[in-house]
Formats: sequence, structure tokens, C-alpha cells
Amino acid sequence: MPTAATFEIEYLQFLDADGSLARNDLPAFARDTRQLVKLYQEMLMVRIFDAKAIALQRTGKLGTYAPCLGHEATYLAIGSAMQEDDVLAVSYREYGAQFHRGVKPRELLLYWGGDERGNDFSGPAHDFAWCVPIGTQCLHAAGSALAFKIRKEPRVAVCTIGDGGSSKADFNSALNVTGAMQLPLVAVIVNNQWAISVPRGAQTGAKTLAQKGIAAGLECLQVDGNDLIAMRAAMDYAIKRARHGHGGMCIEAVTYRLSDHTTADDARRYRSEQEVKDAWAREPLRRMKAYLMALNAWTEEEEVAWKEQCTRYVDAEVNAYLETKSQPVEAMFDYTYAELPPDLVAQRAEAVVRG
Amino acid sequence: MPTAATFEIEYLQFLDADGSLARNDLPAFARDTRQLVKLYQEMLMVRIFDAKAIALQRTGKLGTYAPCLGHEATYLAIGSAMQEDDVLAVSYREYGAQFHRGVKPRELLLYWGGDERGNDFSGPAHDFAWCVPIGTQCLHAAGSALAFKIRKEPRVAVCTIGDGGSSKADFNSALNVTGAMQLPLVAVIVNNQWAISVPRGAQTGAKTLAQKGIAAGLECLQVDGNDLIAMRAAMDYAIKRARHGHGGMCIEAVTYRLSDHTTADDARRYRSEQEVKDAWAREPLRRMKAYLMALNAWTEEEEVAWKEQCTRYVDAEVNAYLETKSQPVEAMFDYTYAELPPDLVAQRAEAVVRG
Amino acid sequence: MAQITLIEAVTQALAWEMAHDPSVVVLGEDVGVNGGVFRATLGLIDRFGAERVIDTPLDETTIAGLTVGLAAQGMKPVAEAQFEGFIYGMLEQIICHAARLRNRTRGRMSVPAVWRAPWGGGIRAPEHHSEANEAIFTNVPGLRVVLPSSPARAYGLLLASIRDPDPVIFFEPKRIYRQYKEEVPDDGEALPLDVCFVLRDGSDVTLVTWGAQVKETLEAADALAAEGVRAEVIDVATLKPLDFDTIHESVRKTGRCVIVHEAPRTAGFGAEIAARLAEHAMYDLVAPVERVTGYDTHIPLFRLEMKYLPSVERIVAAARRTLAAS
Amino acid sequence: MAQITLIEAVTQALAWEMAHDPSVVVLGEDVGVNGGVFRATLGLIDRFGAERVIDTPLDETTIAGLTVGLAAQGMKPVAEAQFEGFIYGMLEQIICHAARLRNRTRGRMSVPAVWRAPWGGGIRAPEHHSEANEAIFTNVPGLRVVLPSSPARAYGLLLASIRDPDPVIFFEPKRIYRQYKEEVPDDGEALPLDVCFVLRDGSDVTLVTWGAQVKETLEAADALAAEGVRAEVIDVATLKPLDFDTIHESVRKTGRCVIVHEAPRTAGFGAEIAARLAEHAMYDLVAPVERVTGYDTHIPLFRLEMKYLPSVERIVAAARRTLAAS
Ligand SMILES: Cc1ncc(C[n+]2csc(CCOP(=O)(O)OP(=O)(O)O)c2C)c(N)n1
Ligand SMILES: Cc1ncc(C[n+]2csc(CCOP(=O)(O)OP(=O)(O)O)c2C)c(N)n1
Ligand SMILES: [Mg+2]
Ligand SMILES: [Mg+2]
Repeated sequence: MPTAATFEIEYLQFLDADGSLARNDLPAFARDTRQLVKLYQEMLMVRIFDAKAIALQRTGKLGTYAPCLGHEATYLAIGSAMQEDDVLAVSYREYGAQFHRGVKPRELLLYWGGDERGNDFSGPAHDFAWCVPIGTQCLHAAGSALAFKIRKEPRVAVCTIGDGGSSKADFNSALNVTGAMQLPLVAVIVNNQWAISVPRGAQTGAKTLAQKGIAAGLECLQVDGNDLIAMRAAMDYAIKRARHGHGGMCIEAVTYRLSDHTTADDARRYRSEQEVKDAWAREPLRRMKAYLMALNAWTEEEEVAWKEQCTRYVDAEVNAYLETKSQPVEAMFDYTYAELPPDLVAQRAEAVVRG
Repeated sequence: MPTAATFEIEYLQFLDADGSLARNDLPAFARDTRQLVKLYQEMLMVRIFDAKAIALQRTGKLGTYAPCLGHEATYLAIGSAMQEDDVLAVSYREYGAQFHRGVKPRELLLYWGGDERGNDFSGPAHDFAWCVPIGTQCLHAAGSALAFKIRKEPRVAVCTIGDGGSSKADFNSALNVTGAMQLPLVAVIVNNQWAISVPRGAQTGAKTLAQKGIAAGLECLQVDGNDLIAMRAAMDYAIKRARHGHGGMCIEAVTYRLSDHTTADDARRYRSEQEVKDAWAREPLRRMKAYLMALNAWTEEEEVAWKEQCTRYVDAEVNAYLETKSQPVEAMFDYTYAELPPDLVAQRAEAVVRG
Repeated sequence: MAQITLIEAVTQALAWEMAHDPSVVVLGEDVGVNGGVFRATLGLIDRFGAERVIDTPLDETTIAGLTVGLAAQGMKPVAEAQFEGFIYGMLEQIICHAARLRNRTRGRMSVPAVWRAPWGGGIRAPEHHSEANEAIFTNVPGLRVVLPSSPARAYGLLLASIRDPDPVIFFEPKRIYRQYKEEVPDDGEALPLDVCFVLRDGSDVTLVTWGAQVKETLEAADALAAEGVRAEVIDVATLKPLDFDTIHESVRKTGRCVIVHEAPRTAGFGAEIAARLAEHAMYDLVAPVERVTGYDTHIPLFRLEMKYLPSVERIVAAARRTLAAS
Repeated sequence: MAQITLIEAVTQALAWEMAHDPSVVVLGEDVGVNGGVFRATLGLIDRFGAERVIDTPLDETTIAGLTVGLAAQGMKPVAEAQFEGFIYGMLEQIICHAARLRNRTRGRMSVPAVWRAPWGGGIRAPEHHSEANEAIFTNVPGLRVVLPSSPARAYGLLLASIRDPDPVIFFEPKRIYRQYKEEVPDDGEALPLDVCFVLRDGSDVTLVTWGAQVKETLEAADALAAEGVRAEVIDVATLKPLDFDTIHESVRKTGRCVIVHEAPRTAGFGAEIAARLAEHAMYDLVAPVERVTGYDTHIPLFRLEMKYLPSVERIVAAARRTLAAS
């Protein structure tokens, strides 16, 4: 039979699970060891923050929290590959990317602590807030990319989505319109193998999640999402392509959720301890540390000192969060519309009186 | 780079635009010329019906009507490849498939004539009615396929969708769940190149529409949808696979909408006369007629006689439609719930009194 | 100055605002070369180009999500749902994001977008082309819901909707798209988004309605006038936020209220108006409130649809009941 | 006989019906091994297998569309939206198909399906986990909307909903999922889907509510009783179709009505009840109708959410106003 079309999905990895180089053609940025150290430090910071947030939740000082344990490399690669004026549209646990872009831990805590002010964060004002309705953020990124295209701005939109979320209608719609309109959008599927209790295999019959982009005519790539170098190289490539008008891309970052889904979840109900144990052998920090130590770019002493520094910083942020008073009751009215409609004035007054 | 996955989409055609064989490995059914003649006759019948329906609309005896001019081969292939207990979920112009399955022209006219009784048709009671919200029918087919799987029935669900509709969230969701659950579903994208005024190229950046199935891990095939033999061979293959538990398939039938989108549309506003003229050279009846005549299986005399027979049949159906009185006013209440809730009794009584 | 129809007023408003504000873009299915299936966007692509008059892929979720993204990044998108019956795929984006982004981000981001859709029954259209589903939107905080019923109000309210910093659902009563023409100066003058329009003064009974039903309601007022009954007719036009004051003031005067809409009765937006009367106007009312509405069934296919829609006779009969009651 | 919570009653009803009707299947996100994020489907996969307790891909459109297809082919699916705030992706399938298939096909096909979702605020959950969006469904003909507020009613109404030949939206007030236990015999006895439940007799004022607010409303009735005011408390429970007769009968007796719900006020379902009172009970009422509801804003994140939800004090104050008015 004649062939109408053929496709190939490549797999990208530089650092294997033990921190050895899987290939020699290191991208330029990765030859700058100082930059790698800095990113490694950021990953460590995120991990320390993550543990602290869980502790806060367990002691009743935070609401439900979605940890990011194991995803640090993927998120740091995303955050560090973007320019400030690019737009980031996340789901709800991409803290590494957001911290890199200027969001403060105290803001993050405020959000999970039940206070909308967490979303009025110190990161770029054009970045979207955490997005709970799965997948919907991808179309916000596509709309942003369309705005850039219309205004002829050399900016790129990046969205993230989970393996579960890659089944959601909005995600596929975002990919499709990206291909149809040649939008500068980079979609990253953070495949951590689980959507709460549903394993990756139950989401789709597709061999890779990267190939979701084929349906949209996008270039697709599968990456070791625990390998900061590969992830960053993939993001650099995709963002550059998009910025230069060559269209969007669909990247699957293969990683693993080492934590529960959220603090409201108990993953032992549905997955084996062995699977988690195996995944720890592939986690992103260990391999980067090994790699940097082999290069003599990082030492155990530096690690200890940096961790202490992180802890002090995180503690200060936690305190700032805990000391933030609740908003007054009228705060629930004041951002519903740009101006409070007359129809609502009485309700607000009533609420204020009630206190 | 290592390769994570590769894919290939094949293109299937047996009869070229002039009715010559494009390849020699004819499928078994196509060697039974009588069967081909019968299907050709059905295509002719549909075409005559289609013209009559447009005439009815133009003279104010029918509401908006969606013609199927040019799609006859695709629809007859679908209808004839299915078994009676399979389920068909159509959009709104798949008349050839439906007539083959027992739906009467008068029922079709009733529906487009503004009377719900058209949907209580003589086709299989488990077939879905015409479905106006684009794409939603595909998930009904998937749900049906899931029911068959649960009940271990060797039945298959078939859904059709347009090139435009292949952008709709529901369609992609249907493909995805078909792959994820290995459902016996055959999805046919009837790519007639236009979604009202929007050309195929504006819907997606994908090279083929068939490759939408790759995102779902489905086997995909692109077919000349104006070639009854190829379309039927594709359907036979896909349905057999599905019936035997090997999962779903995504078929793109490449055809052309020779008519306006509906009688409310004027395609001259947005597409060139030349394009339509060119498409007429590839239309499905002409080539099948040439093929059958070359085989001495069909003559001009038979054609004239058959057309007359069709006209008589269609006229009788049209009369039956025109003579069907409106439903009484209470008919708008009586199928809202299985039993009219007490809350609605007064409204019904009021409407009946008013008449 | 030309006389124009309601749909021409829509086009005129879009063109005015696109000409004066480069951040305004129009997007939807068939809005480009085809000018929309009703021709609401006719000629816009020629004037403003395909980058600002955007034919989208056929997916309402896509349209709605793009709209949120565009608006959040400083554009003013006017999205079209080809018919109100196809707006459901947009709801998650409208309810979870358009209506909430300002609140979610404490004002850091907002969604100054408009969702237009031809609305309502009575044009002998196919299934799903005749719904009146405005009630779905009226319980959602953060949205505005606008439903003009004349060329001038379509023009002025659409301008206001596009300029409004918050998301607006803008339904266009397709049955009266071309019902009559009136002079609508193309002067860029917007109308306020928070007042009802008193179309006719009267002292005996208040008829409250919106959309295409304004036609039947005014005819009912005529019929009542012939019987010596002076009906006040109010076109709500901006359903949410609601200007209840204007309605209340009228009922204070008349003591009677008939609410007319074509959506199904139960939990239709008429219920909110009746509820506010029950809360705030009990001592003003001299007769029970009446609702003349679509029935609590699906609007039937077109052979029966006119039996479903509120008729002049039904409105007159309800008004008479309020007069008899007291 | 065991004492069980509301959510255990849900599980018990699902298990009963699955054991007695092989066409009943459960589908949704995490309903299988995990037993649902609230454990409503706990243990069902062990008893009935993965073919009948189906973890779907993460897409509400998929869940809703599969449900329509399953039901149309003779199954009785019980679909779960993980939270009410994620139901919007299901609306096109629910409104255009579940609610219409019987009507569209003149009874040839139907959709005997249930959509369950944990509903409402007050559990300190993240964004979009606290909505009360029942009003959206109440204007849609062909649907039933059910909202139980006790273990026994959850059991009996869920059984009835699954057995009902039409589509039912079944919202579960998650704030009171585990509030208290009561004896609920596992006898397969369904409750009627078209009557309100009078939870407490009284002659001075009628308090009408549903869902989690039944708790505060009963407490308000207690507080009023302490002042010598006998409040009648009605749990609407089956919002659509509405049993207005029971409410009307109560108001005939009391002459006063306070409607309590946590959804935003404007065009909330309370409006429909107030509207019917304005239409049919004007001569019975001795005081204006009162609504005690969520405000017309988004339910805030949890630091403020209890200030948003109707409190006992607000209900008592409204009841007092009705008493003072007359
Ligand atoms: C539309 C929608 N449906 C359901 C949920 C509930 N929910 C929250 S997270 C989640 C699983 C997400 O899995 P995945 O996309 O793989 O992302 P991960 O949490 O693993 O990063 C679900 C079902 C939701 N937030 N939004
Ligand atoms: C959800 C939805 N959106 C919009 C429409 C309006 N509409 C009807 S047909 C059509 C174009 C369909 O094009 P395609 O899918 O290619 O099918 P074709 O009509 O060409 O067979 C549109 C936009 C609709 N019916 N449903
Ligand atoms: Mg995941
Ligand atoms: Mg088409």
C-alpha cells in the first residue's frame, strides 16, 4: 500500500540514572558547570520546601498540598529555559519552575493555605496562576501564544500537564490549535506515571505520550524528565523553534511521582512499595549530584551548607506566611468585578456588618 | 538519538477516479459483481433522494437540509459493512449508511421537516439518531462499545465525524478511550475538505486526519472515500478486527462535499468553482459506473430504468412525509420524562387547552 | 444615516470597536470569509485581516480557552458560539476561568472578553439551534449577561460589553435579527450595562421581558391598550448584574407584574425577578406575579415550536389575570 | 443493623443495586482500586470487578459521553464527577443528550443514568472543590436533580435515582459526608423522587433548604424554638422536578418562608421556590419571603469560606425578620 505519512518519536537522555553521561554531545549550557550547580541548588531548595510544606499540612497549618517530589529536574528545566516575558501556564505543582521565575514560597503557601493573595505573586505578572481544573491551562497558553502571534511579539507560551491530564479534552484541543495556527507554544507532558490512583497505562493506549502531538501535526519528543540536562536541552530547542516562528512542540517528560498525589491521598492504597523504591533509583537530584561531584564541581560540605541555607530561607518564608492575616470579609466581593455592581453593594455591606 | 516509537499511515485505493483498478488484489466481496451493482444502485438512490430533498426545501416543504452529494461511497461502505446488531452513531448526513440499515426516506424527511418522529425510525432501534452537536456522537459510540465489551457481545460500534468535527474535543476523547480500553469502535473521519466555510487546512496542522488515531494508540488508515471498494475493504477489515477483540481503528475517508454545507449555506462565498469542478472528476458514482460497465455488469438502459424506479420510490416517500400530520401539542411534553412528573401536569393541561 | 437591522447593528458595533481598539479580535467558526452563518461578522475580515478575524478549528472548548488566554494577555477577544446550543463546550472555561480569573489573582489578571451567540427559537431551525439557555449563566458570579432586543440596544450594549473589563455573555435574539430596521448612528456611543430599559410607560401592569419576546410583549401591551389597560413594558436587556430597581419602581406603581421569557419556566431567569418581588415588593403587589414562559420541556422541533414560545395571547391572558385578581 | 454515615450510605446503595441489577456499572476517575477520593466506591471493585467499576481516563467529557452511550444501550451507569467543580466538561453531553435522547427519539432511546458528585463547600478544600452549582441543572428539562442530606435519604434516593428511567444529577453534600451516623437498613427500599421531606413540624415560619445547609437550618430551628418560635423545616431533597405542594402547604400554615441555600443568591434554585410563592402563595404570605444564601461572589478559598456560607445566625435573623414583618 502507498504510505500517506510516517512519524518518529525520539528519546532524549544525557545523564543516566547514576549520573554518567549517556552520550557525549553535551549541549553548550551544560558545559558551564556553574550553571548546572546553580540549577542543582535550586532543585535542592525545592525539595526542602516541599518537605516543609507537607510538615505544615500535617500539623494543620496548611490546607491540602500537592508535592512535587521527583519532578524537580523537569520543572527547573522549564523555568530556566524560559525568558521572563514568556508566559507559563502550570497545573498545580510546578514549584521549581515558578520559584525560578520569581514566585515566593510564602505566596505558594498562601494559596494552599486558603488565601487568594497567593496568586497575586512576585513572578511575572503575565504568568497564569495555579490551575485546578485539569488541562484547561493549556488553552490559556495557546491563547497567550495567539496573542503574541497577533502582536508579533517574539514570546513563547509554555504549559505543563500531567499524564492523566493528557487525556483531558482541553489538552488535545490546545495541541490541535497550536498546530493549526502555528502558535509559539511548548506543551510539556509531565508523565509521572500516575494520575492520583490511575496508572499511565489506563489513560491511553498510546505507546508514548509524546505522540499525542502527532495528531496535531507537531514535532514531538520524549525526554528523560529526571535528567535536568536532557530536559533543559529539549526546552531550549523547543522554545527557540517556537520563538522563531517554527511552531509548537509536544514534549513528554518521563518522571515519577515519588510522593502521594496530595496530602489528602494515600498512595499505598494503589501502588506497590517496590515500584516507588525502584523509582528512587532514577530520581533527578541523586544523578545530578553524582555528576557534579565526579566533575569536582560540588562537595558534600557544600551540600550540607546549602541545605542549611535553604532551611533558613524556607523557615523565614513559612513564618511570613503564618504571620499573614486573613483578608477582611469584603475581600470576597472586591475582585468579582472590576467595579462592584450596584446589585452587589447591599450584599457586601451586609457581609461587612456581620464581619 | 534513540527512537521511542515510529508510525506509518497507509493509503488505500482500489478504483481510481476513472474507474480503473489501481491494484489487483481485489478483496473477495468486490469479486462478487452483483453485490457491487447493488451498492451502486443504492448510491444512485441516495443521490436521487438528496436532490429531491433539496427541491423540497427550496419550495418551502422542508426545513434546512444537509445534503450528502459526493459522500455516497463512504456512507454505503459503512452501512453495508456493518451487521444489524452493530451500532451506528452518525452526525447528520450519512443517509446512505442509514437507508442501507433500514431507515426510511420519509423518516429522514420528517426529521429535517421539524418533527421528532423522524428519529423513531425503522432502522435498528439501537442506532443513534442524527446528532447535531458536532462530535458528541463519537462518545456515544464509545459508550456503546464499552457496553458490548462489558456484556461480552461480539458487536461493534461505528461513528462518523467530519474533517471539522475531528477537531472537536469529544472526537479525540472518543479515540483516546477506545485505545485505553481496547473498545470495539471504528471511527470514520469523513474528510470532505470543508467544515462549512473552513477548509481542512485550517482545522489542524496534521498531514493526514487518520493520524489523529496515533495519539490514542489506534491503528490508522487513510482511504479514498470516493472509492466504494477501498472504503468497504477498510470497513470490513476494521470491523472484523474490532469484533474479534483487537481494538478500535481510525479511518480517514478522503472525499469532497460537492454541495453546499446545508440549504442554508452558499458555498460560492468561500470556495472556488474550479475546485468543485475538479472534485466532480473524482466523485464516487462515475467511477463505479465506469468500472461496472467495463465489466459488462451494468448498462445505460439499466441505469435509466433504475433511476426511474428510484424516482418513483422517493416520490412515494415524499408524499408519505407530506401527508404526515403534525403531532398534537401535548407531544412536546410526553417524552420529556418516562412519566410526566406531577410538577408538569398543569403545564401540559394548559398547553392542550390552548391547542 | 442608514436604517439597520439588529444583526447589522452587531456588525457595526464590532467594526467600530475594531477600528478604534487594535486589541479587539473576533474569533469563532466561520466568522472569517463566510462572515458568520448569520453574517454578523460580514466584511470584517476584509477590513481587519485574518489575524484579527480568526476562523478557529471546530471546537468550542478551543474557542473558549483561546479567548481566556487572549484576554488574560491584554487582548479583547469577541468569541462567537455559532448557536447558543453549542455553547456548552465553552462552559468550563467560562465558569472556571473567565468568571474567576480576576478573583483568583486578586485583580492581577482579568478576562475582558465577550462571548456572542445567536439565541432563541422561532426561525424553523434544526435541533439545538433554538435554545434559550441564559439561566445557566445568571447564577455564575463574575459574569455579565446581556440580551439586546433592538438594533440600537444591540449596538450600544455590544460596544459596552467589549469595553467592559469583565467577561460578558452577549446573546442575540436571532428571531428578530432582521425583524425591523431603525436608525443607529455609528458614533461609538455605548449604553450602560446595568440598567433595564423602560420601553413603554404604563400604570396598570408591568410586563417584564427580554430578547425576542419583547416583540410579543409590546404587541400584548397594544392589545391591552385597546382594552384600556396601560401596560408598562420593561426590556431587562442586562440580566446580570440585574437592575432590579427599575422593575421594582414600576411594580410600585402598577402593583402587578407579568414576566415573559422563552426559556423553560422552572429556574429560568424569570424566577429571580419573581423572587426579588417576593422579597422586596410584597406590599406593593396587588396580584400574584405571573410568569409566561416556555414550558418545562425541550423546545420542540419547528413544527411545534410556535406552540412552545410565549404568544401575545398568553401574555395578554396573564396580564388580565393580574387585573382580575385585585 | 449498623449505624452508617452519609457517604457509607452512598456506598451501600451502590453495592445493593449492583448486586441486584447486573446492568449497573460505576465509572469515573479513581473509583476503582482507590474507591474514590472520598471512598464512596470503596470495595466495589473487589466485589464487582473492574469491568463494572471502571476507572476512566482523566476527562469529564469522556465520562459523560460514555455514560450516555452505555445508558442508551441498556446499561445503568452511575458516573462520578470527582467534585462538582469538575462537572462542566460533562454539560454538553448531559444537556444535549442525556436530557434529550428520550424526547429526540420519541421514547425509542433513553438515558437511565446517574451523575454523582460531591457537592458544596466547608471542608477547607482547594479551589474548585467547593462549588454549589445545582442551579445550572434545574433549568434543563428532562433532568432530575437530587440532593440528599442524611444517610437514610442518601441511601433511598440514590437507589431511586439509579432505578429511575431518566437521567439524574445526584449531588452529595460533602461537608456532612461523615457528620453523623444513623441506622440505614440495607433493604433496597427506595425513597420517592418527587416529594420534599418535612423534617420538623412548625406553625410559625417555614424554613426551606437542601444539602449541607439542612444542618444549620435545623440548628436555627432549635434556636428559634428556644425563643418560642415553631419553625417548620423542609428538606427539598428532590429539586427537580419540584414538589412545590409540600412547601406551599407549609406556607399556607405558617405564612412565612425563609429559603436557605449555599449557592450564590441570584438565580440560585431558591429563586424558583420564591417565584412559585410569589405566583401561588401571595395570599398566604404574611411577610416577605427571605433568602439566606451564598453571596453573588465565588465561594472564597478556605480562610474565608465559612463567612460565605449561610450560618445559623443568618437563618435565625431572617426568620425573625419574617416574624417582625407581620
Ligand atoms: C477537570 C478536573 N477533573 C478532575 C480533577 C481532580 N484531580 C486533581 S489532580 C488529578 C489527577 C491528575 O493527574 P495528572 O494529570 O497525571 O497530574 P499529576 O497530579 O500526576 O501531576 C485529578 C483527577 C481536576 N482537578 N480537574
Ligand atoms: C458543537 C457544534 N458546534 C458548531 C456546530 C455548527 N456546525 C454544524 S455543521 C458544522 C461544520 C461541520 O463540518 P465537518 O465536521 O467537516 O462536517 P461536514 O458538515 O463537512 O460533513 C458546524 C460548525 C454544531 N453543529 N455543533
Ligand atoms: Mg501524573
Ligand atoms: Mg467537512
